[in-house]
Amino acid sequence: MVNVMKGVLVECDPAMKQFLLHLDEKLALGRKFIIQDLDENHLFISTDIVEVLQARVDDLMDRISFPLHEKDA
Amino acid sequence: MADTKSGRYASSSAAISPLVQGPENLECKNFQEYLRTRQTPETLEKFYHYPPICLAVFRELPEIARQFVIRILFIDQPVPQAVVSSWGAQKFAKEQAEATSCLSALNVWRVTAIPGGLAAWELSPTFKKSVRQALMGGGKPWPMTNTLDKDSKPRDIPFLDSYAMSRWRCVLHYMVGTGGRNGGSDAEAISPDAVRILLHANLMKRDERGGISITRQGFQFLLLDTRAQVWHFMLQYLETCEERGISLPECLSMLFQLSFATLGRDYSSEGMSNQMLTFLQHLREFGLVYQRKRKECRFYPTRLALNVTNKDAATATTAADEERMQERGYIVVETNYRVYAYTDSQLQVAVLGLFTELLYRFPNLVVGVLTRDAVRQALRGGITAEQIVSYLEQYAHPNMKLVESAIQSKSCLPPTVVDQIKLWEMERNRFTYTEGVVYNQFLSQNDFVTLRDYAQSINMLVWQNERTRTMVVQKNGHDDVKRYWKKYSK
Amino acid sequence: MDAADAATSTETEASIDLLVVVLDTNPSQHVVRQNPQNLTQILEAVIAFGNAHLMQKAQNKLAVLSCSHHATDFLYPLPGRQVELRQVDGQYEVFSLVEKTVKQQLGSILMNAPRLSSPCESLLAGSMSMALCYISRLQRNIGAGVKMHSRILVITGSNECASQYMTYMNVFFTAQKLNIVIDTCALDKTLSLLQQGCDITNGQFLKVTQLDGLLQYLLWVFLPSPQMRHKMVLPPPPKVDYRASCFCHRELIDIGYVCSVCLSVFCKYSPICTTCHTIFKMPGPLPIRPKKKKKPEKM
Amino acid sequence: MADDDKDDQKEYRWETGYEKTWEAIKEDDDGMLDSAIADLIQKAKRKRQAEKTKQNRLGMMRHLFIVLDCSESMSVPDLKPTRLLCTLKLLEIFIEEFFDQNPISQLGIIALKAKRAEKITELTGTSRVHLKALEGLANVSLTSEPSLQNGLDLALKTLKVVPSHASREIVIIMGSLTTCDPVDINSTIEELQKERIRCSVISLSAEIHICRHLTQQTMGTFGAVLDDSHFRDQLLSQIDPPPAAKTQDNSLIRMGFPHSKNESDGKDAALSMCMCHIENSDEPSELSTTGHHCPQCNSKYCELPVECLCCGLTLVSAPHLARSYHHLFPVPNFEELPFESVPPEAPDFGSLRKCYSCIKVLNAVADKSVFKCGYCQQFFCIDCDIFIHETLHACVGCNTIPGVAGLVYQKQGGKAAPDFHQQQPSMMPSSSKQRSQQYSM
Repeated sequence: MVNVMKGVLVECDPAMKQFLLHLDEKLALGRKFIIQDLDENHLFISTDIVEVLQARVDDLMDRISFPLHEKDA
Repeated sequence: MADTKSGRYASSSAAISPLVQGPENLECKNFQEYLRTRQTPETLEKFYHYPPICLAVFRELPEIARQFVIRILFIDQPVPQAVVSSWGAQKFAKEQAEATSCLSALNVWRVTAIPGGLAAWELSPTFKKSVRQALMGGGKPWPMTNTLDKDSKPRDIPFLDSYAMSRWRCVLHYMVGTGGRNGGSDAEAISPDAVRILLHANLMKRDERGGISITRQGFQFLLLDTRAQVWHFMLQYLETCEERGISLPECLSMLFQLSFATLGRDYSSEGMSNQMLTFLQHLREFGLVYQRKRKECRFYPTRLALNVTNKDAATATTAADEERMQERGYIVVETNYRVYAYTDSQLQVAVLGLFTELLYRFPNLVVGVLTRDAVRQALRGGITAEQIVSYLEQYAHPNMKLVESAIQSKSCLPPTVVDQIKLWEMERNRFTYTEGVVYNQFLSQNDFVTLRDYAQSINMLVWQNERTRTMVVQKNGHDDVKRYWKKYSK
Repeated sequence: MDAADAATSTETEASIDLLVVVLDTNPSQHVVRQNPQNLTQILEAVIAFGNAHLMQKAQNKLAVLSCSHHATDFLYPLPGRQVELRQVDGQYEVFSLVEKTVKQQLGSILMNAPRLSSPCESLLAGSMSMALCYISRLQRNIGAGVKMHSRILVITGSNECASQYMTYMNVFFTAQKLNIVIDTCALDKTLSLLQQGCDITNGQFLKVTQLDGLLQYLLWVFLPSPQMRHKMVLPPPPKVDYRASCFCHRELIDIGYVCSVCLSVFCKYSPICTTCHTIFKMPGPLPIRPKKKKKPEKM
Repeated sequence: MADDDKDDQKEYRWETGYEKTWEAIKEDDDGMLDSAIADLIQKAKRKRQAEKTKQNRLGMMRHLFIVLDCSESMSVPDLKPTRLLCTLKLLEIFIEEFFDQNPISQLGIIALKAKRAEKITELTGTSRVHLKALEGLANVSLTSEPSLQNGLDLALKTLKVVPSHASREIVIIMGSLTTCDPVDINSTIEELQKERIRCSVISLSAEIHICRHLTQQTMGTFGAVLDDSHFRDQLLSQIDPPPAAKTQDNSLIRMGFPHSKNESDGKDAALSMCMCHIENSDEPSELSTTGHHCPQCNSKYCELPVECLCCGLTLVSAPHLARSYHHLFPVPNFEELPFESVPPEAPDFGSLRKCYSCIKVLNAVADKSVFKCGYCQQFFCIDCDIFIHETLHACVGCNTIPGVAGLVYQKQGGKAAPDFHQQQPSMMPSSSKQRSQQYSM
């Protein structure tokens, strides 16, 4: 017998994967979304979350990136 | 590399919900791709009745292919494939194979059997005839070459160039909706036909309020260099021309005839069909040809029309010509991400605004800064880092090219800036999503291996791991795999 | 994307290929004396070949020189003088321009040529040097970042004469320095000097015996640009004999004596250089002595 | 440059008159200097030409030692990245060029390390060896002072035994301002003078009296470099063969003209090793059918020219000799004339004025001056003039117009260099005429 699940394969660097795991267990997106942890740079997640996730990652990026120059120079 | 990128977007977006890059990116085909994708052998055959098209096709061929064609051009019976393949050096068998396939794909030659049952190559008779004609003469003269009495006041090349650029710009101006504002004369307005093409190419779209606004592709389009713009635009035009009741082959032929014409010489539109005359009028509007009056049958092709398919030819023309052709560089980029643009053109400002944060505006100078947000905004808009960089390079101020670093490295932009822009793009692509189905909890290693190998064989396998007996299959492959599994498990 | 591809497309595709054809139109060539028609036949072939070259790439360039018994002239292009012509048939106007110009020009040259009393050599080496000047000028004028590959194709039925030896050599070495490939199509007999030139600049040397197939020969062997020749199977380079021949008897020699002042070559030791009249002091090095003794007895 | 142009004048730069250097440079009509500078450069080029064409009896077979200062002073970074590295880079170019221009000459390298001299490479005719040696020098430790004298002595020792028909030269590249010598260096200098060994010095720092003295005694040249490009010029100027010392005795040198076996008999020769790779282990020789066989001992070499390792015969090919001919028969200088002097074409051809060789349409603005060959009476644009003299070494006019050909070399004997006759009575016009015919392969 074999178990089958639909979803989305996410490929990313380990760091980002950790971030996803973190989001997952903190229920940051309201619920768990990781279906299976495949290896250090592959995850299998549920399809419907992708949108939210993407947005979330983007603003993470915004937070961790600092302006390269002050505009009023 | 640009198209591989769009390729990835396409694939991922095909798989996924609209949020990851939408499919609707600007994809420019070069002539060969256009022929391969858009045309059936029959239409190609139709094309090959026109020497100009054949000439253009010939020049599009890979180098080796060109040699092959030339070699069998004057041989009247088919040539055994073995012989042809013996012409190329073994080391380059791969290139040779590409050339061969390309020739077949474009229907330039076809397989025939010769007595003795050998497979042989034979040039398409029409193609052969036309090329021979173009090369050696014979047949009837091309249209638009009827003799003309000497032009009383012939137009010189600089005039034609400036004319062409001004015409072409007002199409662009129209796109960024600045047509009215600067210049403002009726010359700036563009014809409904042109608008229809812009819409068809969806470089612009009707928004809710029935107004017309530029699309993402539109912006990407603006970032191309003029030549690429013209070519893309003309392709779109050709697609619409059938429904306009103009015959595609004729248009194409005419277009190439122009592109092979001699700059600064006048040609005559005598004896052209009405459709061709309308076509000519369109070309005139976009600045590909210059004509004093609608009715006059004398016209000059401009640089825009010349070598429309091939960029190299253009770059190879002497620097002076290029200088006149391209509007002069006006952008200075500093290592502190500041961008100084010495321009008053709405168009250029608008384009610049796509990926920079504009700080100050002076009569002849705009100061902006490349910020992460601005660039990301552009990237979200589907503009690639490549495009941004190439645009900045293309219009870099002459003085930028004199900087020492510029002389050493190819690019005249500060490397830090270039890299950063690329990084900003990369950080958006830290994830790749592939929609698929995961199979796990196999009972036996065998089951896993067989199923995996099958998935692999129909190359639907995305990821697999023996140890955990887990595999991921593309979504559209799922049904096959399931079916196979059913069969197998029985 | 179209632009990007073009930019990254192979350098060879982007570069300009300049082909300079040096055509020997000397009436005293063997082929021409056989049958004056041959010259026109050759001319036709050359024109077709030149156009085939122009057809390869939009940015390719062509020049044709005629080397006649009295002078060397450009047949194409003719700066400042545009032959105003319209297409008469299906031939691409640029090609017909080449054809008309070359034919007209050559015609007028042969008209005004002085009658030649006795067969005389054609100064190919000189014509080639002129071709080099032309090439180096274009080289200077092309825009920055544009690459240009140049080659010279010599088509001749006359045989080279020793008096041009030095010019030939200078031409070859210059070509080698400027990476200009020299191809030769010999219509009569094998030309050892030009063969050396081809070898030095690694160009192709081909001897064509019957004129009927000339165009095909040209297209097959000489049309591929030097940059892509290694991708095609072409006739193997001939074995070139670089032995010097002594000045005294004009015989190819294996071991000879070289004057330290003017570098002329002799097959036997002589106390005075017949070329520059330098008096040599009796050589010290031993290995020569026995030879030196033997020699006088021999003759 | 200026200072080494007038070497032997007794006065220093600062003793010369007050010269208004800036007046040489004129703005052109749109206030640009480029054009002005451009033709300054042109002038300089032609000047160098003018000097060149005076020699007609040269030491074609040169034995040259490069004496390279490897003392502390070479680590100074005034030449980028350091004096030594910069020098080595230039030397690579120099060596390639040298053997290209003087195929039948030999070269050796001596390094001045910590007060003693060390022979890096023996005198040999293959560039490969020297280039490899140079790589080795790149990471040599630069310490203490050089000893000019030791260097000279070492070179002298080797050059003494060189056959006297060859021109013997030493080129010294000095970084240091001092030299630390065992005994009085003047004795060495006299020795060199006696042996007629031509010594030239290129100083990377400043003019040094002893070096200047040395060069003056031995008919060499002295130069102190301004920057790397100047350095380059100085070094490359050593490539043209020097005028043969009057007393240098001439002789016939025995040489072999090898030909690969498979020319003689149609079929390929048997596989065999080549001698040139046999000795060095890192790139061992592979068996091959091609190659040049010494006509005397039949040992094979894969490249020419080379001195046969077995029987010591110099092996060359005819083109190698030919390479040096342009030194012996330079193209006589053209005469500079105003644009108007060019006869225009026939009016029905648009009555244009064209450069004879490159058919460039001359215009009065760009080509103010044109150049006329004295023998074929043809006119050339400045670019062609320079191209013909610096690269092509053959006048296009004289070689394309029947009757003039070959003449050049005669006339030049009489006219171009009047001092020619007393100096070299032997080379009569006839002789050179007959010479040009005699060449035949």
